[in-house]
Amino acid sequence: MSVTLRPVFEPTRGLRSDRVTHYCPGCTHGVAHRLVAEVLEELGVLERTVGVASVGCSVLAYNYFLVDMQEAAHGRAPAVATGIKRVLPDRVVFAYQGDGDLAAIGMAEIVHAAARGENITVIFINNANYGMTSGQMAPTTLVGQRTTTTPLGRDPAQAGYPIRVAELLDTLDGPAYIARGSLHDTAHVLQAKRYIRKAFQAQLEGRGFSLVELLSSCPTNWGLEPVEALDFIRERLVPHYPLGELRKPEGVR
Amino acid sequence: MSVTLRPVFEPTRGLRSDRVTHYCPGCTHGVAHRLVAEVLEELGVLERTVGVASVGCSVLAYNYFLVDMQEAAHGRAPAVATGIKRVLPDRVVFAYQGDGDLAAIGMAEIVHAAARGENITVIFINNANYGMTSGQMAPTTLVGQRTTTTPLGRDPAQAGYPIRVAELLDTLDGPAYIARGSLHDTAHVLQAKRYIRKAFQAQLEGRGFSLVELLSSCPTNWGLEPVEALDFIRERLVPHYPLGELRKPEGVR
Amino acid sequence: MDRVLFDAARCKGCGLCVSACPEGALAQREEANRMGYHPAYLAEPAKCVSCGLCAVICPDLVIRVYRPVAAAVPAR
Amino acid sequence: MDRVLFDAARCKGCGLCVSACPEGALAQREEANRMGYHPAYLAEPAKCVSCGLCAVICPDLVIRVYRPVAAAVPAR
Amino acid sequence: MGERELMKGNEAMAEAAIRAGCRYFFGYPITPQSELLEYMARHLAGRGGVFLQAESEVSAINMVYGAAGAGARVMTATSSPGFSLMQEGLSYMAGAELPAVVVNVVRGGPGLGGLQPAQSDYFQATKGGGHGDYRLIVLAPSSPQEAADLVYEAFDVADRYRNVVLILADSILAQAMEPVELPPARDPASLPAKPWATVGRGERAEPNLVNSLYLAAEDLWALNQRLQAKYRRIEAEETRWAEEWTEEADWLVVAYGSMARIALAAIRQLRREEGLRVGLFRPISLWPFPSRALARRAAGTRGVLTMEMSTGQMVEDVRLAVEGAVPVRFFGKTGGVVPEVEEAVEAIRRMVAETEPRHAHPVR
Amino acid sequence: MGERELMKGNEAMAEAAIRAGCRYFFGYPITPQSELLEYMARHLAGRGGVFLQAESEVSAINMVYGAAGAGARVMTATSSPGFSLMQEGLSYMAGAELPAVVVNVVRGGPGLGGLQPAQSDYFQATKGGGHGDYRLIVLAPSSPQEAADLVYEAFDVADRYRNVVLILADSILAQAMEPVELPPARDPASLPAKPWATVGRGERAEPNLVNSLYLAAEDLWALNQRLQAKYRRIEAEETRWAEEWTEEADWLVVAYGSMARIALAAIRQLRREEGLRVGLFRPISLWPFPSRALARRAAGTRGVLTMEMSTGQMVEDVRLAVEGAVPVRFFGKTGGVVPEVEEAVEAIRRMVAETEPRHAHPVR
Amino acid sequence: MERTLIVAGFGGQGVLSLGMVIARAGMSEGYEVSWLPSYGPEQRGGTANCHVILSDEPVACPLVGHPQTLIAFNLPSLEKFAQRVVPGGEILVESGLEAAVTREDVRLYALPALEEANRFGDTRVANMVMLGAWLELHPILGDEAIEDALRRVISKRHHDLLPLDLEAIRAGRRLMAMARA
Amino acid sequence: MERTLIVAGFGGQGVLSLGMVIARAGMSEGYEVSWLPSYGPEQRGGTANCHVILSDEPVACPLVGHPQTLIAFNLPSLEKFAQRVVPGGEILVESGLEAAVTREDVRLYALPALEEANRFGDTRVANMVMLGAWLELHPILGDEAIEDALRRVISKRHHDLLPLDLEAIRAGRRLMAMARA
Ligand SMILES: Cc1ncc(C[n+]2csc(CCOP(=O)(O)OP(=O)(O)O)c2C)c(N)n1
Ligand SMILES: Cc1ncc(C[n+]2csc(CCOP(=O)(O)OP(=O)(O)O)c2C)c(N)n1
Ligand code: SF4
Ligand code: SF4
Ligand code: SF4
Ligand code: SF4
Ligand code: SF4
Ligand code: SF4
Ligand SMILES: [Mg+2]
Ligand SMILES: [Mg+2]
Repeated sequence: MSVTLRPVFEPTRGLRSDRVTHYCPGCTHGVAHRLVAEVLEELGVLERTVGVASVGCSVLAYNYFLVDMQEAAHGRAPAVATGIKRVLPDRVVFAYQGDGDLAAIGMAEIVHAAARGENITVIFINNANYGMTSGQMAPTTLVGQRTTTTPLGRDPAQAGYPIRVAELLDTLDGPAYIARGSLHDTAHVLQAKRYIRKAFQAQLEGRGFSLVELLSSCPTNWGLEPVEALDFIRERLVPHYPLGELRKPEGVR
Repeated sequence: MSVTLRPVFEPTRGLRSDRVTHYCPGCTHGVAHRLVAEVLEELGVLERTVGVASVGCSVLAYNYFLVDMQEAAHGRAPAVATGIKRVLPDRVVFAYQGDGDLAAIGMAEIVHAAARGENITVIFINNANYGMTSGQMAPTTLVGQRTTTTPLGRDPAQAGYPIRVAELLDTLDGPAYIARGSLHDTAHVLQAKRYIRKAFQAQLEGRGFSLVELLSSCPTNWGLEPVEALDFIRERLVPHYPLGELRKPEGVR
Repeated sequence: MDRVLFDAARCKGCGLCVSACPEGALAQREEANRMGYHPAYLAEPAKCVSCGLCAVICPDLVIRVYRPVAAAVPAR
Repeated sequence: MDRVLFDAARCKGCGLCVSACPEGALAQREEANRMGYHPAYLAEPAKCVSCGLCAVICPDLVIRVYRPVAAAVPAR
Repeated sequence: MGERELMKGNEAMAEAAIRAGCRYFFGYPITPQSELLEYMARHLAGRGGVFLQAESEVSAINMVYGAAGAGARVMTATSSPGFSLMQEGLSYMAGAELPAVVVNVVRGGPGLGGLQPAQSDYFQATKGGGHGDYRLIVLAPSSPQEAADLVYEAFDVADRYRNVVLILADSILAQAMEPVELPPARDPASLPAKPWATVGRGERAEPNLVNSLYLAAEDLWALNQRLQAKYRRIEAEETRWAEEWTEEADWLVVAYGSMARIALAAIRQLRREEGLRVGLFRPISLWPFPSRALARRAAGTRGVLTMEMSTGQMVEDVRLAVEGAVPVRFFGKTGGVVPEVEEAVEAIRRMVAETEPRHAHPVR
Repeated sequence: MGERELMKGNEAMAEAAIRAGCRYFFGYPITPQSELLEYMARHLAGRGGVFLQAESEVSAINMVYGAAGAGARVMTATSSPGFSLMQEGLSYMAGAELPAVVVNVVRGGPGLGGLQPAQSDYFQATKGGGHGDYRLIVLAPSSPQEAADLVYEAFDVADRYRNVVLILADSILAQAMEPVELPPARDPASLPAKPWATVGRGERAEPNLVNSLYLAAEDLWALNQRLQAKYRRIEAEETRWAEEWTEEADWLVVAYGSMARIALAAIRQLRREEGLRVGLFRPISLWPFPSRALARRAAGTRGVLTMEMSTGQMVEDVRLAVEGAVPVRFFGKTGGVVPEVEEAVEAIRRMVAETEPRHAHPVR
Repeated sequence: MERTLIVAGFGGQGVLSLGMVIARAGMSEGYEVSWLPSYGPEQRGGTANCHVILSDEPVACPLVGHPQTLIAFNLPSLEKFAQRVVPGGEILVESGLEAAVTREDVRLYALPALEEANRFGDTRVANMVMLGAWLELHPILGDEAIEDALRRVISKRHHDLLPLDLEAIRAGRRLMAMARA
Repeated sequence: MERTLIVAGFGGQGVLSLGMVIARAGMSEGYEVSWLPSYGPEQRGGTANCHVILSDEPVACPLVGHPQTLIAFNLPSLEKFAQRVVPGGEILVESGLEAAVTREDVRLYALPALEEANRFGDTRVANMVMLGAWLELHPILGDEAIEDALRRVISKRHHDLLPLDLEAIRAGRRLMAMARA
């Protein structure tokens, strides 16, 4: 009996294999990209997807995803995605946003896209700081966390409290699917992928707005080794940002 | 035994008695103004209060309140109030905003002022439409409600769902006090006043952000007589926007 | 003197006070004021119980309400 | 052929796969690749059980995983 | 078609847009533009389009960005403060070379200002209120009829150059009703193809990209060179203006939009009553500004008077065109005060007096 | 004080602001301005001030509005896209006549553009990127030292006129380190009183009001007339420029900011190596633009070359100043490509060749 | 031929539609026309007015600086616009307001439009009474044109009021005829 | 006197601080100085470089178009800047990269800075080795100025590395002395 090798894991066709991302070593932005691309590939919609990149470390996402894309202004990806989806209701439209982009400057746009039940999917990368601009405080920065604009640690009396975006959006009637996952270990990566798949499925079924928040690492600005950065997610972020599905369309398990 | 008259109700010194407001007959913006002024007077802080008027029917509020005021750009009253409060932490600072102002264009500003626990008080007039610009849809417009931009009634599939602002802000850690009152009858007016008082008290005690949402009438754009408009609040708005105190500082009854 | 005083020039004739008065003591005048509105007034003074609710609902600072009290020895 | 293949030129040497491998089969090379990183590799092929977890955590599409199967009659 | 309808400029612009094939409108209410938005709210859905009230002007322009990038004919409209909020988005659209039509019904400023007509956003419109070296094509109608015509054409112009066309209106023409003859409805199938649009990759090997980010300076410089080449082309092909009695004019009045109509009334009166040979030069494209045509016309005159409902903005472009060849004077009011015909007459008389050769006042 | 410190322009501006009595900073991160913001984050709290990271540039400028209205010396800083988002707020500040200092460290545009230095926001800065007839006072330093000096003075200028002062910088000077001698710290008690500020009515009978709304057109026109009168005063009192070798220059180069330093290097080389009498005219206040001084200088020359890191914006003000008296040429690059000294040399040589009387090329 | 009017009053008094009927009817009679509304500084409960031009020539500018006719429904409007009427022009006002007109170089017509409208049981048609009065002075628009214009100006759900409007117009004509007599 | 340098390499290789030490030391030696950082198009994991000028005269412009010295730590940097060095200038590179330099009109020094740094047990001081090499070529900055500059450039929590840095600088000097010998 001869033995052959059956593929267990191969790179997705949804990302360009000819380009290496600009992300720092161990940054889980790369994992999130892969999960989205895998889901789009598995759903068979790569050819009819339009993505929206936002301003943050993922600003160059359009260089990696093998789908048509638009680059949005800082914080405005949900508005841009809305414009696209209204013109092309039968295409799959997603926005990929960081926590500065979505939860600071873009708060109005995400709340209203969600309230409208806009039939788009938002992938929300919560890495508790502004990665791209070298580590300033984000709306999701934890109390006490040091950043370049909270050099002594975030003091809520001065700089306020972190925002739980998934919970905030869950007060609205528009969303069909809201979940928070994490990328800090393989089990959670696989769970995150299931969330992402359900989000896109909700869109394909025309159920309305879907969002997956992903706790993600920023080893560079956290000043941690990549593996330590995953520990930081598990030990510090997860307790403050509970994981799970907050909103599911009826009839979805 | 002679009889004298003891005052039961006299106009507050917090409003100018020499000016008649520009509000339409029966518009409860006028009631809200009075309540705020009465509370400020009763708390003895008229002389050390700075108010922020916003863009909406209450844009001329600075003509009526007998306190120092700033006129903010549409939606930005919480940011303006933040600027004032940070400079003058011992003054009482309040913003007076409509639902278009606060919940549409100003969504990011109100969420972040609340998340920061900014020690200001926001009076939020929810009249389910844009009064000033003649009755367009607001983020709080009910499903099915006709406005000049939803001529066939608000269709959620197209124009989304109304936003419950108090509930949305209640997901944040920053606020000290959040309540929703209504101005549709005398009992509720008196209740609303108690809410407003507690909100300002929270500020005076340095507890952080406080907001009182007030369901308010817009007879002109609703196309109703003033008394009918109060019925509309009771019958249509109150069921969608539950009244009560959502957040209280610890130790407050 | 009436228990309720109206600053008729300020009144916009919205009728909220009229409908809020639990005793049905109020009404609006036939004649318009300078602004063109029909001001409210205490049509049946005898009914008024000085509850103040008309003033509570009035959006335009039109109304003052007083309660008759026995002029006792001034409180110290 | 190894169960796990690395596209070493893409590897950024972050070590996530190394720490994620439940079998401790992976390590990083001494020598840097063109980008200056120390790429991961299958240091102990015998330990690998083709679970695929290294690929699941890799942010950079470096890893392919295969499972040896008996070459039975081709499925129809 | 062919029939004249009594319409507000705001409504005429909305209807013209729909007939030009615009099926997407994203906007936010603001006086004195709201009738345009409300017209769209009433009519678009029934004609196979989408009206969406955005949560702000910032969102509106970014929805326009998305829709334009997806290949649609799309429009937004606002008034001055809202237009200021759109500046970042407009700069992005310039960088990504997206076509769309934007209407600014200018009102008095600065700040919250007032609701009355003004022309004080000229600089913002023509010099680029946003960041970077870019231009909007700026068209200034002076009547509801012309507003309809220009909006209708604007969609073609926008598509031709992949550039935003801005209609700079004021509330006189936006809110005045005049008879308007509307252009015929375009067959959506006849609209130009947009192979660059992001509509899903489909069979294409390479994804399409709508973008203005160029991290390498040389690439951004290359984009800018391409844009500048396009702008030169637009200058050559899209410069518009109108003239009245300029043939043998001794003096020239330069005015646009509703101000031009007031100027025209004043000139008419002066020609009739005093026999003064004054002509009207009316720029229709404010960018590209008709500099050459104006320079040519101005050359034979004794003086040029620029009239604006502003404190003097277009006058800079007039001076740049005339470049000292003849005296350039300015008359204007702003903040919503509309000059009366008599004031315009007076201003022209003043210029005439000061530039008559026999009055040897040293000019400027 | 007196001691020279090696500092980045961004840091020098931040420290100078604190020493000028600025205790409030509201800002949002953006490259290449973030070091300024981060300096404030590190230092303000410890010196009795407040640093607040706003949720956006829109919020930041409106926080500045509130703080300025409350009587504080207050500052924000941003870069091009963020500056576009501030336009509405700046127009409001103009209307309400609020003093503050705003820094724009310009980067390449349009749109998201790039992170490298540029000067392509000149129009936006000087002609009013927002709506309405208003002006910012615009100061353009060309070194970290000058940046510190101008920021320091800007707070006084802003208070003097109740007007926003914009520091238009670029990332060369913002990120370059050079020795900087910092001005002395102002005693907060020595700062001018602001009786108009909204600080609570206190004993006053009339409330104070910070506002730009004037619903009656005549009132808004009155505001505008008051503003224009102020702007004329500023033109008379606050026009700044520097000159180098202009005394007997045959040609003039006009450049500002970092571009002026490149121009200077080029001129130095040409004077040294080829003996060409070229002078540098460097506007420091971009608004008010030093038109008269430039016209006077240009008058005796054979030609003027404007150099910018843009496709040509300030050149319009140069042409307006020179008004055809001598030829005005332009050389520039944009999008983050910084012209090399050699290219500047070449551009000057070209102008010289074309404007030498013996080369009888018809100019323009 | 040119006719220029300013019609002014409180917000709810139908001044805008009065002007619009004239403009629409003028258009169907072949004139060049324009109609320009303007709202007082206060949006709410403020005054409203409109400028109307009918002309043989293209309208130079829809703004009417100095109207031939001023129709004023309330005192503030009269105070604001009376001085603007061209010498030899005319002012139509609600009876009782005429005392406020100090000019001698214009014709002044004070008409009890409200009273007349009240007689129809609907004060809202006072504007139509005034329209009738103006039409009596300026017989340049046919009845058919007016009726057609009314039909377009008045919102569909009020079309039952049309006969009432026409009667009010006739009443206005009569009032004016009497006033001139 | 004028010295102009471009120092270039990967983000983490300390190229910015190398340049800054020269600038700071230059300042304390009384020169006019400037230091200008620039980041490659990719923020993350990209290349970095800085421009340094020391001069007797005020610095005209902090940009160095054509440096007298290029210190290059990696291939991309070398490829980008080698052609820019003035004729007669010099290029300092990590050993192994020298093959990529095709110019004949400059002096080329290939130095095993990494290897040397490794010998100190810390590859991060390779930049200091290069600094030493440059100082050997340009003996215009005193030891005290350098040490003082180091103290200011290096963040406080790494001050324990100072002796190591100084030793690396000395090693660099030696390498250069040998290279020139
Ligand atoms: C209007 C505007 N403001 C600021 C910036 C600068 N900027 C770029 S990315 C960014 C923050 C990104 O942080 P986040 O969204 O959390 O993404 P991350 O990099 O952390 O993935 C900022 C502020 C910008 N490009 N545009
Ligand atoms: C930037 C900007 N956009 C739009 C407007 C126009 N505008 C004025 S008030 C208003 C809506 C007000 O509605 P709301 O806040 O609900 O107040 P209300 O009048 O209902 O009390 C709008 C859109 C403006 N002034 N500025
Ligand atoms: S800076 Fe942080 S978020 Fe950005 S690529 Fe690096 S690790 Fe990832
Ligand atoms: S329009 Fe509506 S909200 Fe505004 S004053 Fe009138 S009734 Fe009140
Ligand atoms: S005080 Fe009470 S009883 Fe008297 S009129 Fe007012 S509401 Fe009626
Ligand atoms: S509630 Fe006030 S305004 Fe309304 S009718 Fe009564 S007194 Fe007049
Ligand atoms: S497939 Fe599983 S066992 Fe094999 S190397 Fe990867 S993680 Fe380890
Ligand atoms: S996780 Fe991927 S990039 Fe990181 S070391 Fe392993 S193979 Fe290399
Ligand atoms: Mg982030
Ligand atoms: Mg409202």
